[in-house]
Amino acid sequence: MVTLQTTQLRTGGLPVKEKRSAKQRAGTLGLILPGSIGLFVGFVLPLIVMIRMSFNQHGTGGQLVETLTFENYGRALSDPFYWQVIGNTLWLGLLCGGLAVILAYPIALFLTRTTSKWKGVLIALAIAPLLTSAVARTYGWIAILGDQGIINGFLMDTGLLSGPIRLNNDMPGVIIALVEILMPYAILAMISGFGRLNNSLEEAAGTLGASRFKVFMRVTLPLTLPGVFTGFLLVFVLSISSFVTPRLMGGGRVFILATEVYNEATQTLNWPLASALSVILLILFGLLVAGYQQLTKRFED
Amino acid sequence: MHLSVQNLNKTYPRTEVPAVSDINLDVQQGDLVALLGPSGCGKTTTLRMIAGLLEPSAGSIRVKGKEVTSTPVHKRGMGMVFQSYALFPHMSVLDNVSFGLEMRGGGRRGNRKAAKAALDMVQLGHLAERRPAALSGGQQQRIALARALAIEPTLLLLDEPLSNLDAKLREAMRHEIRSIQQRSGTTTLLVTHDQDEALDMADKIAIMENGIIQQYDAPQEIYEHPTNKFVANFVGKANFIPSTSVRQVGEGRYSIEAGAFGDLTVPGVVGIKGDRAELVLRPHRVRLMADGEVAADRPRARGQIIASSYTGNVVSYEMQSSDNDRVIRIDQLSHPADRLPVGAEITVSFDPEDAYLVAEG
Amino acid sequence: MHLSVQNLNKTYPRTEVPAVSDINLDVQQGDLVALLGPSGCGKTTTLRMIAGLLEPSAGSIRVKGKEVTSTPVHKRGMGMVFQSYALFPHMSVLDNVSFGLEMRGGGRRGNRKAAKAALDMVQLGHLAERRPAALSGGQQQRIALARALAIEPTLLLLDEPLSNLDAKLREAMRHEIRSIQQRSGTTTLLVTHDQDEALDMADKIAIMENGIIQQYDAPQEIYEHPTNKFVANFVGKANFIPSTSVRQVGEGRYSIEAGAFGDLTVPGVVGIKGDRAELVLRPHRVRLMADGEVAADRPRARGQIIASSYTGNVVSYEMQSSDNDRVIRIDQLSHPADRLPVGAEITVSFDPEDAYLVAEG
Amino acid sequence: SSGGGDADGQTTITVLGYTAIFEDNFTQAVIEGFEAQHPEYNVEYVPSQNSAEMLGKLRSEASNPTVDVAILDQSVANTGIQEGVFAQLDEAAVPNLANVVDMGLNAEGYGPAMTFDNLVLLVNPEEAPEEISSIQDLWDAPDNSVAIPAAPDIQGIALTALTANNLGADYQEDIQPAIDELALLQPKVTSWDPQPDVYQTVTSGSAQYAVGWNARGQVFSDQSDGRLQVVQPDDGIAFQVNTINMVEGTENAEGAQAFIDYTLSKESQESFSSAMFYAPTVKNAELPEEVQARVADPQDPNIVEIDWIWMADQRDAWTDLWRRTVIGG
Amino acid sequence: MRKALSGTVITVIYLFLLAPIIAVFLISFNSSSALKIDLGSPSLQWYQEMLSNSAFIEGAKVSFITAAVVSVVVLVLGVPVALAIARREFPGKNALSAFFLSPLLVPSVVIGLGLLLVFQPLALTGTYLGIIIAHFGITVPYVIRTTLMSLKTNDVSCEEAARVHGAGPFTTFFRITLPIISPGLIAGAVMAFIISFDEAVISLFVAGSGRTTLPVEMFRYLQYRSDPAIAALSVILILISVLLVVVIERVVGLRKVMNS
Ligand SMILES: Nc1ncnc2c1ncn2[C@@H]1O[C@H](COP(=O)(O)OP(=O)(O)OP(=O)(O)O)[C@@H](O)[C@H]1O
Ligand SMILES: Nc1ncnc2c1ncn2[C@@H]1O[C@H](COP(=O)(O)OP(=O)(O)OP(=O)(O)O)[C@@H](O)[C@H]1O
Ligand SMILES: NCCCCNCCCN
Ligand SMILES: [Mg+2]
Ligand SMILES: [Mg+2]
Repeated sequence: MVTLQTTQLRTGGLPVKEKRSAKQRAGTLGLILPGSIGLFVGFVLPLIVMIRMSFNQHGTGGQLVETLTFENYGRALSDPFYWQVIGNTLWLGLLCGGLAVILAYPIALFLTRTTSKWKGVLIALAIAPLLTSAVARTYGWIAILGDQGIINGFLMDTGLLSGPIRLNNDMPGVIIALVEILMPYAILAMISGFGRLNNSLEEAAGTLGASRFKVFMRVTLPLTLPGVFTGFLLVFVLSISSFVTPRLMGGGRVFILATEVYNEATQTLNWPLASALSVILLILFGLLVAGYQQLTKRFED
Repeated sequence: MHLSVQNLNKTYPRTEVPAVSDINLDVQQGDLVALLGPSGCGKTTTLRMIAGLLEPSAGSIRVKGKEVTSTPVHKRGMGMVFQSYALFPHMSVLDNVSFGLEMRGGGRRGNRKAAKAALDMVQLGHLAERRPAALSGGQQQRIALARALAIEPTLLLLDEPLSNLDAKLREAMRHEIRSIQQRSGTTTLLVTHDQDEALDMADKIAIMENGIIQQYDAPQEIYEHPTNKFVANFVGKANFIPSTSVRQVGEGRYSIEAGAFGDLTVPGVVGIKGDRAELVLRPHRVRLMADGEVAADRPRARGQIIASSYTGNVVSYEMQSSDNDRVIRIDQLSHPADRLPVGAEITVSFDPEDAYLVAEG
Repeated sequence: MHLSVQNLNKTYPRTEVPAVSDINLDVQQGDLVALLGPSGCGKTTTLRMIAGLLEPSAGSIRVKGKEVTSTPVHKRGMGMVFQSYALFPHMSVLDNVSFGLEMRGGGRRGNRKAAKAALDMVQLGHLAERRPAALSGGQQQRIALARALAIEPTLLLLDEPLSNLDAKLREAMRHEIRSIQQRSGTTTLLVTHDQDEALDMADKIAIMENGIIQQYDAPQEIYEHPTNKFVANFVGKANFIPSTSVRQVGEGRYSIEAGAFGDLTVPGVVGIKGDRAELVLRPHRVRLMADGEVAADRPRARGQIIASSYTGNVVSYEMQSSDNDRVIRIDQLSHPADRLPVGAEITVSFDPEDAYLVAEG
Repeated sequence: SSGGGDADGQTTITVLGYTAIFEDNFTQAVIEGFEAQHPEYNVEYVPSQNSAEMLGKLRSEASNPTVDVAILDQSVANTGIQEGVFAQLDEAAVPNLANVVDMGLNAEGYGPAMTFDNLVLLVNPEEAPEEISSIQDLWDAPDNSVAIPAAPDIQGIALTALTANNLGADYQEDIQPAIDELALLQPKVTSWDPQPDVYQTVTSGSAQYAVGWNARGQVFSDQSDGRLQVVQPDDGIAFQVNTINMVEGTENAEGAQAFIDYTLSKESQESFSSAMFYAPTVKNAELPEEVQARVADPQDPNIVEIDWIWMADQRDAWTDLWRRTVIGG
Repeated sequence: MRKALSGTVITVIYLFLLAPIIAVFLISFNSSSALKIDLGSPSLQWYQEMLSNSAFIEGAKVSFITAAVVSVVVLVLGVPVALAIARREFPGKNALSAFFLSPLLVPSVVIGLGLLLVFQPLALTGTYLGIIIAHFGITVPYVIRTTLMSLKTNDVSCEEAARVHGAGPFTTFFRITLPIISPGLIAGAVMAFIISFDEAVISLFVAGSGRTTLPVEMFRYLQYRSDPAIAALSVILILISVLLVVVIERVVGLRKVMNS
């Protein structure tokens, strides 16, 4: 009797249920579709066109020849110069990531811990640079690091130096500026990655007899490492795709994928090669990010 | 005296009122003392000063007669269990427990053995390799205890160790902690705002309010002989019967006029001044009198039941007394046969020796 | 029948076991029914299906005889109070309360008047212009109640409405909600995992476990006559005395052999099969016998107190019976004069009519 | 846009050319004159950052051009010609073609040269320790004192050709010696990609020496109160050629050619050269003496001819050599 | 001692972090055009110079219009997506949310080149439409993220309460959901505005010879000149950013917005 009733209800209930979910599905599609089309046009399509372009040919005299060839990849990958460019790009990323993390760590730790009423202001101050145009900040660094800049000016005015030392127009300047420009990202990533750190853990270690140094090595550092990893990854990723700063501060000596892509695309008009280099950058990027995340995941177990 | 705290004071930076004022506390070797009080009364502040996590503004702390006030936290050798347990999430249970031993040096094998022993004491030896995140609240709680006990601390400090557990587990853990504490003989300070917990577990209880210790006594003393209205109200339920014509008739004995209950002689706090006071009467000491029952000398009052609440084992009634607007609460062990309806006329009485006079609130 | 739930089932997508199986529940007009059970037993799931927030996998829900199973949530006309209150943070208290009325159309002035009236009913008329964030937990709770009542709901649904409040406030709110509910005569379904709350507030209680209703009865029935061991254990404290040689001697009456207590005739659940069962004995029904006292016919047992716990008004003892390893828990209203030490030899007894036999767990 | 008629009967000619000071001077010295002479036309100037960008734009509009005339570098223009972006001119419609010097003419009748510019040395006389007069002198400059716009910038390309010439080699035969020579410059160079441009870099003293274009060099020299001095190198003159082209498919060929003709007129060439110090591309232009002294002469025997059309194919290869050997990536 | 040491370290790092901003600020009052601090007689000439530079004014206009339109468009198209992800069950949900966050993981030059290749044949370079489409892709992840976060932190019970008390799905969205998540939306819109306003690389590719944004104008300006007019402009931009930061901090709290 009871089972019979249940079956009836089930079959009787189905149409209602289906009607409801069909309507719901249409509604969901309506929510998703406009945004997806926008993102397709503004993001996916360009990537597709670019990938297609990378198989075209840059003809003699610079014309564009529509074809299907691996020539551009061949050229890019068989040429030691481009290997050098890829190497430079990675080196820039590693160095900037490492330095940014080292400098950001004390700030992030300080901001996580401080109970000062100025905390809000200090956080704002640490990440306000993010909201300032990278072009403007690069200009600031040119002013600081240039031959006529603040540092050289100071050193020469005080007689510590007879001629300027070259800080700008080369890799060191690019690295200094990029570290500063990208550091706020590391600070942010760390602050949000320091979630597992809490005062009572460090206090607990203290009551168990750990000195300040031991507390740091055994508790603070291991617990903040995930934040450090994300901070590093973020800066790494942003610096290997940076363009404005290397371009304005590199003095023509800093060859990285981004500047090469820009040169090929706008100066030499070799779109197929620019596209191939972009695809290489993209793949490099994807592999590194995926590998890195795999690695850190294993570390964090 | 194992722990002796003298005139301890703490005023936090940028605050006006002290969080803790002139705390004095002597704890005997092997005792469990509870600091009980409402939220914000300064319990944690006191405990943290004793642990060395917070610097006192004034006062001194001695352990076994040795002044430790300026000893840094990691050299005090105290064990502490935090409300949030504060287990190291990146270490295994065993590593957590052996952390303190490691900090004291000693061989790795010896440490691990001692840590195992501590884990066995809390009956969680089988979880040694787990990460804390993979444990239930009660298990984490016991690990935290094992970690604190592993270093054989001079003093065990517990800050609301049970407040994150659900009701059933909380009750079970009370006994467990108490028995581990007794077995190891570790002098212990327990911070709590739960009166049942304090009454059930402690050898002595310090009742705190606004940074001050209001009473420091054995649980039964606190409950039966509260020194003031705050203590009486905070610990257990109480009827307060305004009393007039208060007159001292002996050391801690008073003759009073207790409203509907008439003239009585009752015990009370020593040295109540003035002719008004309040009589503390616990609801379970109020007796419902059988119809026609006569109890010579017993104060009595008539009234009507205006509310009753049933929680299985206890029935609580609220009686509106017929001659004035006082409401008396009566707690009875429930029995289906005895349950009285709202509106019923009843007579209640109590033994004056079960009541206790305190100064007006 | 005001609300009638039949064979209600719910299996969540991508799960195997049903969250709720074959729930049947009839609620009388004006009653307050509590759904009581441990965490995860399906209380919220049931409530949300009745509200229309969740689609049942099978079964039907009728209100006043009208099938509402496929009526969308906003057309069911039910009032609901959420555990988190779910007050609209961007609206004033008055706008919160009049929201439901607005949704039903009606003049703005009339709605505001009705909302005011609902607010007055919960005695918070003076807070009409505040934002919810500026209210205390208890006040928010009452606003949520007013909002739900303002629409004069066909059914009031409360999902753990008190669980976010502190102990003292929780107890006060129980009576308040109950009295408002009774004044307005609104048929109400209350979800809770707090047995005291259910026992104190409800006309009837449905005890749930693993998606199934185990017993649906008046509070006193549930407590005094649990249908099985789960109910007896979940509601109130209980001693379970393993009983052998069980033999039915009448409708719901059994003759048993209850270990140390010997042969007894006790009431019990109708239809216990087999010759083993468990006797439920509430700790507060166990009597400590005075030395030399003789109570004819009363089952008795001797033993030694192995633990005692003191919470002011109640003292609990655990007695290890001398002839077997059973532990009996005894609850007594405390009196300093009567307190027995651990180790004391005692004799306990009980009235067999106060015990209740259930099938083995 | 093409063939568009205005309300007052004017036809609009759309001209694509360089931005910034080129635009300013060209408008004043050429467009205004043309409009005065041809009231039936109205010129709209579309500025662009560089030749490559112009070609990109023209490519994209190939089926529906909005531009009638484009002024851009000869080698880039040649790519455009090969892609069919530009149209051949009707000699009859551009009578002034007859006056264009030989090296400025396109053999197949596409757009001719409109300006000549040449590579010069830029010096900051206040900061520079020594005077220089030839490209070769750069090799004697102090360390970190020279700014050179490296290839793919055509200044770098031109410098390569001049270096080859100085070594007595034919740049079309073997460029390696010139590249090796340039590599020796490395320590002297402070920037291979000066930001801001070489003129600012020298004026500000960030570099004491640089190579740059004569036209801009002269203009900025006037603006710099003598902090920038232009030196015509005495060991070779390399021309850069801007051509003026009619866009294929324009609906306004008549107007476009009228405009091109005007830019090749004696008066236009003289006025633009006086304003910006480009060397005129027509034989009949006569410049005031003080201007003449500051522009190169297309007839100068010292000229190292660079075949920019040949170069268009070589630019990538040379750029690679620069990066690998000269700059040392 | 320890405190003093760590205080010094923190201060020095902060100084490094703020160095270019401080330098830019000081240089903007230079008395000469040199690229160094030269405050012989501080002047406002570079502010005048900047205001009379038509490229900057035009660029600012373009940036402002673009950023404003982008932040509105990205809200209108992005919020429904976030809503679907947070509140609906459908297959491929995780993939969709990854898809909408993926532009964050693609280097700007790559996106810029792709857009250039698409836009050039369509004559979209240097047009408002082109720049807006380009900026949509890079701002939408931020809006999705902030909106998702507000939707997740505000549990559904308010919406359910509204439904139970008689509100239909539309009424619930407009009367309850939208007002409650509005701080997140404002934060998302402000983020989108700032990113669009600041974006240099992608704009550089799609600017062509037509309309272009302020950062591109600044970049181009820096290729030919380096006088303190650019510093003056930067100071103005920094002040606007600070103002926005204060606004965000007031409305929702900065950290919530920036955290991922
Ligand atoms: N770091 C601090 N700075 C300023 N005041 C503080 C600080 N910590 C605590 N207080 C204040 O000191 C008083 C005592 O706080 P304490 O934490 O000791 O109370 P508690 O009794 O432990 O309360 P709870 O039961 O809520 O944990 C409170 O008024 C509290 O607000
Ligand atoms: N959305 C869901 N999807 C899958 N399973 C669910 C979902 N919601 C609840 N459940 C499961 O259904 C069962 C009943 O859940 P329900 O929330 O009804 O329990 P409850 O009795 O209200 O518990 P509590 O007292 O903890 O609120 C639980 O096992 C729970 O894990
Ligand atoms: N796809 C590249 C993402 C880079 C994000 N930059 C944000 C800039 C905020 N000022
Ligand atoms: Mg505390
Ligand atoms: Mg629930």
